[in-house]
Amino acid sequence: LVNIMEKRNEARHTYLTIAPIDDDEENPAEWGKNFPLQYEGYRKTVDQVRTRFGGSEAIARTPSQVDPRSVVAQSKLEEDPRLKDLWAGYAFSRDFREERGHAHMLIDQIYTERQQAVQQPGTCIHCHASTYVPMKKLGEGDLQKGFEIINKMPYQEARTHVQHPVTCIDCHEPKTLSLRVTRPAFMEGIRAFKATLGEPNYDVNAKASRQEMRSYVCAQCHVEYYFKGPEKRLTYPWAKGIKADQILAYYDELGHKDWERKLSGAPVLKAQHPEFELWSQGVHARSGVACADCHMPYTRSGAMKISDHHIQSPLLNINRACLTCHKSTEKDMQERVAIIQNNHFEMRNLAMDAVLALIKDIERVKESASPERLMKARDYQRKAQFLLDFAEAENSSGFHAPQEAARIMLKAVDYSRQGQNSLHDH
Amino acid sequence: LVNIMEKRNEARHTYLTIAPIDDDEENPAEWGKNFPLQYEGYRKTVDQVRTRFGGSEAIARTPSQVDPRSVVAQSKLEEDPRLKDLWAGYAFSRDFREERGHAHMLIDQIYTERQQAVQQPGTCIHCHASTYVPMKKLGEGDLQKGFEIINKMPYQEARTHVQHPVTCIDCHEPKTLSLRVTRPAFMEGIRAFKATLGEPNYDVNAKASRQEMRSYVCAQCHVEYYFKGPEKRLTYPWAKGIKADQILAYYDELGHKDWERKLSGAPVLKAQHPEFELWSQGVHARSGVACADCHMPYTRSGAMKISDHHIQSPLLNINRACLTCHKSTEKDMQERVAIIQNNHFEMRNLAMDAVLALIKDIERVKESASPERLMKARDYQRKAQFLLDFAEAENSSGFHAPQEAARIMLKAVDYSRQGQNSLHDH
Amino acid sequence: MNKHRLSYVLLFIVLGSSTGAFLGLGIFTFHYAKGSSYFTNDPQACVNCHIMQDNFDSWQMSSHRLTSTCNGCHTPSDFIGKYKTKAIHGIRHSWGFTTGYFEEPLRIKQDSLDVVEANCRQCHGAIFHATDPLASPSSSRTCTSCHRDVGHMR
Ligand code: HEC
Ligand code: HEC
Ligand code: HEC
Ligand code: HEC
Ligand code: HEC
Ligand code: HEC
Ligand code: HEC
Ligand code: HEC
Ligand code: HEC
Ligand code: HEC
Ligand code: HEC
Ligand code: HEC
Ligand code: HEC
Ligand code: HEC
Ligand SMILES: [Ca+2]
Ligand SMILES: [Ca+2]
Repeated sequence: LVNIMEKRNEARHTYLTIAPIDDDEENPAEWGKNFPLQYEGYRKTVDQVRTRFGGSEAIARTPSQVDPRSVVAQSKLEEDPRLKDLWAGYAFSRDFREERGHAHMLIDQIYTERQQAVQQPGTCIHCHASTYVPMKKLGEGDLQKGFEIINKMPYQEARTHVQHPVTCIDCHEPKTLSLRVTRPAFMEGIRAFKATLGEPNYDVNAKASRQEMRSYVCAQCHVEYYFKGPEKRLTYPWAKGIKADQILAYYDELGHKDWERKLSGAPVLKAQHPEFELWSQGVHARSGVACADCHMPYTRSGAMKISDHHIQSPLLNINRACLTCHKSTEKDMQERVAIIQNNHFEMRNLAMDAVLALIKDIERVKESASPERLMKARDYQRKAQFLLDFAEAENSSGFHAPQEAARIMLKAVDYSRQGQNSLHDH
Repeated sequence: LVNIMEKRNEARHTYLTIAPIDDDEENPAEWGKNFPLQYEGYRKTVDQVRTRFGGSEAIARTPSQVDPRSVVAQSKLEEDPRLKDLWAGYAFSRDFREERGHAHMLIDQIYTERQQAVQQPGTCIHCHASTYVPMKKLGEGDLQKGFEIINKMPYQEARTHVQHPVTCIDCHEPKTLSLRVTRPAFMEGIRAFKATLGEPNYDVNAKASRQEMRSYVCAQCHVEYYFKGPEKRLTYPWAKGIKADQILAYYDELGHKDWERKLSGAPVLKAQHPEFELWSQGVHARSGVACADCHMPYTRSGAMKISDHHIQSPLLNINRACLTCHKSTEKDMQERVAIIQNNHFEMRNLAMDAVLALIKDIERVKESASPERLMKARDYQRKAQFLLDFAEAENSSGFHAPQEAARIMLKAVDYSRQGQNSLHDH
Repeated sequence: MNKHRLSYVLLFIVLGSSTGAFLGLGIFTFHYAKGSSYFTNDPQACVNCHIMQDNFDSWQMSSHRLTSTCNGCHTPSDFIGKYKTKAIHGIRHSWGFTTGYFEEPLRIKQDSLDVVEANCRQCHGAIFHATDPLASPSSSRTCTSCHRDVGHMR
């Protein structure tokens, strides 16, 4: 299949540009003069439509001085207040919403209440804006250097250097329009990961195939990350592998914690959007099916076939996103996904209850239990909570790799309940 | 359209039978005179080849008076002694082996040590021999009546009425060779299940499509069952649905138990080979892929194509069993299955440890804990153990429906660890 | 929508007032799309419409590129049926091509699939001889339920 996908893709042509674009052109409207169809799709990412577990709902709000947005996505904390409890003591317990289209990424980051809870570092901007040109400028032509500089800025300063949400130049080389990776953190992360597979010194822009690039450009951002050391360096924790338990082992070895949970006092971790990592464990990835195949399916426009730059939930576009490969009906595909996601949701709920039960138990005996026992229980909490969070934060509700997501949650349940038991005498 | 239909019908010819077969012909050799290729395949089910988790290994043994077999399959109790512990007090803890090909079904049932552990009922024979003709004879032409009679016999008597392992007449109508169901217990079970889907009075032989039949003939035996009431009537517990938790709910409502676990004293259940039930929850079943598609793939013989009657692990025949539908390589399919089965095995091991930990805890506090608390913990054990057993007894090691099997095991872990907690004061 | 197509749609609206517009348009487009070649067995006849390009490409990668042309599968093998089907499909495709009123990805219609299925059987009579007598016409299963890539490699 990979071969066929590649052949299909290669069969396509190079482009006639009306207005030449240079490597400092951030403005998508300029690119749009040459590629009006892609630009038109790109702009549609402002749309908000909800699916059962994905998409997003447009919730009206009254703009205020601190937050001028008149529409936001629904709050996940309100949908499931247990999350607030889980993240007590961390900025996420203040504000956490369903994610929406790319057009909103910059304002959503600027105005999330998480900014008010704590002073965020410039590192944040890496995935919420077009940073290629700003980083190059800050580094005086050296992308890597610009990256180091922006990481260390306070967020409020960093944000003055960027103009746009992710845009053409973040994914495309302007001459040939071919895909390229522009994020140093991903270059480093994928290098560390490939080394675990016996391929050292991996240079993604030189070595990746076109079909791989159709996922890697997304994996620049849709991945788990942490801020390393006092420089708050953006780092992808992949040096032991990209499966959830391998990432956990990495953090454990490093002794890294994101925060200390209020009350239970455990040194815990927060997982964020590991779409790339989970997808990698599924049968689609194995079969060479890329993010862009489902989230940017080919669409016809007159005589041309273009990639749909309206990146969105494939469930809003099943016909093109799925039926090209699956000779089935829309209804059937919808049901297939529903079965997977509903099963996932059932497990996620059981796992969340289990983690919270452990937290409650730790809180209760915090004063009375021996330090060794408490430490052990807190370690169980750390492990369980991270694994649950990994499955929960992943945005496909299990679809990208159903069995793997279930495996992770089963371990979360096991750790939680064992943690509870460890607090008792036997 | 009419034209094509007509052509299709014209193209259908009935078989040229050399020796006409009647509805009392049990002997496969007689059928084989007409269908030598299918007969040849059928006889190959004596072969034993092992895969990582399936097939079977030929283990030599010294024949004895009580058990004249010189070759058996490997013992699963030896491979994983925890199983012995799990089933303490039940015949399965005496002898439980990997299953092998159909040719062995009758002798393996006759000589299993489970026969020595307890007096087994005639009901057992239903799935281990060609029973269609014997039942008809016993019922004087009435299959249903014969079924009731044989259920009530002691096993040793029942076995004198049968001659062969499953054979042609158990799956085929002899005139047209079309498939048919010959097992009353399945007719009743599927009727009860279809009723839950809003289709009452389902008559399988009248209503099932040919493609459905290609699974139903197998589902006559590859299913979970229990012996109902003092008549030991063979029953498939599907009146609330065929998912593991629905079956458990059915047993709970009925108050049925298979045995009382030694020491822990819980009223527990044993799940057996729910291949049909698990397969039903998977994406292959949803896509209309039948048991026979993988386990009896078409095979070329000269200019003709026939169904391979050498029923076996598809991993021993990936080329035909998988690659016609999946344009991939043998190695890739092997790996896909390995990933699924290894994940499954990891979860199964965690779940088994969890159930056994609960059992140990119950045993320890059996004398000291209050009756209410004990009862509650035993109920947790019953639930957890059944769900684990369901996933473990299913013979594809999760392949038939990976996410569903994981969901069941996650619940087993959750019940076990909650059971442990329920034994402590809070 | 490209310029050519737009003008045909405009033409259609004009013709729409008179009866026979459908057929008229069909025939018109048919000509435009080198319709005469439609009656040959040359796969190029199909690729005159760019929309058939994918299927042409995937056919060229399939096991049948040397054994069967498009028509070998997609039109009945008897003379009358062949030209009847071609006429119906010719009009259906022209209509779709001209107006753009069709869903993508293209999906074979049941009647077309029946034609294809009959052709598999026509060529492969011997191979399924043994297994086919059990076939019931109502069976939803087709040859391509299993041979998913015959004709068009995916
Ligand atoms: C085989 C198809 C397929 C592939 C490949 C795929 N996805 Fe998805 N993705 C889906 C489906 C289906 C959903 C669920 C959408 C929903 O619930 O509405 C989803 C959900 C998502 C979401 C949440 C969308 C929302 O509407 O909230 C994100 C983000 C995402 N995927 C990113 C990725 C990334 C990044 C990759 C590659 C690393 C990827 N996907 C690969 C099909 C796919
Ligand atoms: C520069 C970082 C970045 C890159 C590169 C990126 N994304 Fe995103 N993506 C985001 C952010 C941030 C959001 C959330 C925006 C918000 O909620 O305001 C998001 C949201 C999404 C959503 C959710 C849309 C919805 O309606 O819920 C999908 C789907 C998605 N991205 C898929 C992709 C795919 C596929 C690619 C690659 C082709 C990709 N992304 C590349 C950062 C990125
Ligand atoms: C490695 C890339 C990356 C970094 C670094 C990153 N984000 Fe995001 N962010 C994303 C992606 C991808 C999404 C969309 C998927 C999701 O919401 O899970 C997102 C979504 C969001 C959203 C919308 C959904 C929500 O959570 O309410 C906000 C707000 C947000 N990020 C704020 C931040 C802040 C604040 C920081 C820094 C502390 C940050 N992001 C750092 C990639 C990143
Ligand atoms: C988040 C990543 C991302 C962004 C941002 C993005 N593209 Fe793309 N673009 C892709 C991917 C993936 C492809 C498919 C490339 C391939 O198959 O090699 C693509 C393909 C293209 C192509 C080739 C033709 C086609 O449609 O497949 C053009 C032209 C293009 N994009 C223009 C643009 C323009 C103009 C913008 C800004 C308005 C833009 N892109 C923004 C990811 C992106
Ligand atoms: C580019 C091809 C391609 C696209 C696009 C695609 N799939 Fe798949 N899908 C596959 C392949 C290949 C498999 C693996 C099975 C096989 O070999 O047929 C698969 C397997 C599946 C499975 C079973 C595996 C599992 O994880 O349970 C589901 C469900 C599925 N796809 C749903 C979807 C949905 C929904 C979409 C659209 C959002 C989609 N697919 C888009 C190629 C694709
Ligand atoms: C899509 C293919 C497929 C379908 C459909 C399928 N199976 Fe399987 N089956 C497998 C695979 C693969 C295995 C694992 C074999 C192994 O581990 O060696 C397996 C294992 C088994 C085993 C254990 C075999 C052994 O070697 O120990 C049995 C029994 C079985 N299946 C029965 C069934 C029944 C009954 C059905 C229908 C209800 C069915 N299968 C449907 C592919 C399939
Ligand atoms: C509903 C059908 C059915 C009934 C009733 C049934 N079996 Fe089986 N039996 C099977 C199937 C299917 C297998 C192969 C799958 C497996 O081993 O899990 C099997 C395998 C076996 C095996 C070989 C593997 C092993 O467990 O060591 C033995 C021995 C056996 N059965 C004995 C019995 C006995 C004794 C009874 C009655 C108490 C019985 N069977 C009742 C269907 C049945
Ligand atoms: C009459 C009952 C019965 C029917 C009908 C039946 N089986 Fe079995 N099957 C058994 C029993 C019993 C065994 C175990 C035999 C043993 O271990 O001695 C078995 C074993 C198997 C095995 C394991 C072979 C191995 O090498 O490990 C497979 C695979 C299998 N059956 C598939 C099927 C399929 C597919 C069908 C339908 C086409 C089917 N069975 C119909 C009772 C049945
Ligand atoms: C466990 C069930 C089972 C047993 C036992 C069985 N068959 Fe079959 N047989 C099938 C299935 C399933 C098919 C496929 C039928 C279909 O597709 O409709 C089949 C098909 C056939 C066909 C049609 C041609 C073909 O190969 O597809 C013949 C002839 C046949 N079997 C003969 C026999 C003979 C002779 C025996 C005994 C030696 C036998 N069968 C035993 C299940 C069985
Ligand atoms: C249930 C799945 C299935 C269906 C339906 C099916 N086939 Fe097959 N077919 C197979 C398998 C498996 C093989 C491989 C046999 C082998 O390699 O020995 C095969 C082999 C063949 C071959 C020979 C291939 C070779 O390598 O020589 C031809 C020709 C063929 N089938 C045509 C058809 C036609 C025509 C139909 C419809 C009437 C059809 N098949 C329906 C599964 C199927
Ligand atoms: C008659 C056709 C057919 C046969 C035979 C078949 N498959 Fe599939 N398989 C499918 C379909 C259909 C899907 C669902 C995805 C899709 O729509 O492509 C699928 C999905 C899968 C998946 C992904 C779903 C999952 O549960 O993870 C795997 C893995 C797989 N098949 C392996 C196998 C193996 C191994 C065999 C042989 C033992 C096999 N298949 C035989 C048609 C088939
Ligand atoms: C005039 C342009 C044109 C030509 C020439 C053409 N097609 Fe098409 N074809 C189309 C369009 C447009 C559609 C979509 C129509 C629809 O879905 O209703 C289509 C749909 C189809 C379909 C799927 C819908 C169906 O009817 O089942 C098949 C199969 C097909 N074409 C085969 C062929 C073959 C074979 C040839 C050559 C003999 C051919 N086409 C020549 C334009 C064309
Ligand atoms: C060997 C047989 C065969 C040949 C040759 C063949 N096709 Fe097809 N075609 C099929 C089958 C079978 C389908 C239906 C695919 C399915 O059911 O998955 C189909 C479907 C189609 C469709 C509808 C799209 C779809 O996937 O349903 C179009 C359009 C089409 N063919 C055009 C062509 C053209 C153009 C050619 C020649 C270049 C051609 N075909 C040659 C067998 C063939
Ligand atoms: C015009 C005649 C013709 C038609 C129509 C036709 N075939 Fe074939 N097919 C052949 C020939 C000739 C071969 C090559 C035989 C060989 O190499 O032994 C072949 C080879 C095959 C093979 C083996 C190669 C492979 O792809 O695995 C299969 C399977 C097959 N055909 C199935 C089909 C199916 C299914 C259809 C209908 C969708 C079909 N054929 C339509 C003539 C035809
Ligand atoms: Ca969303
Ligand atoms: Ca076996």
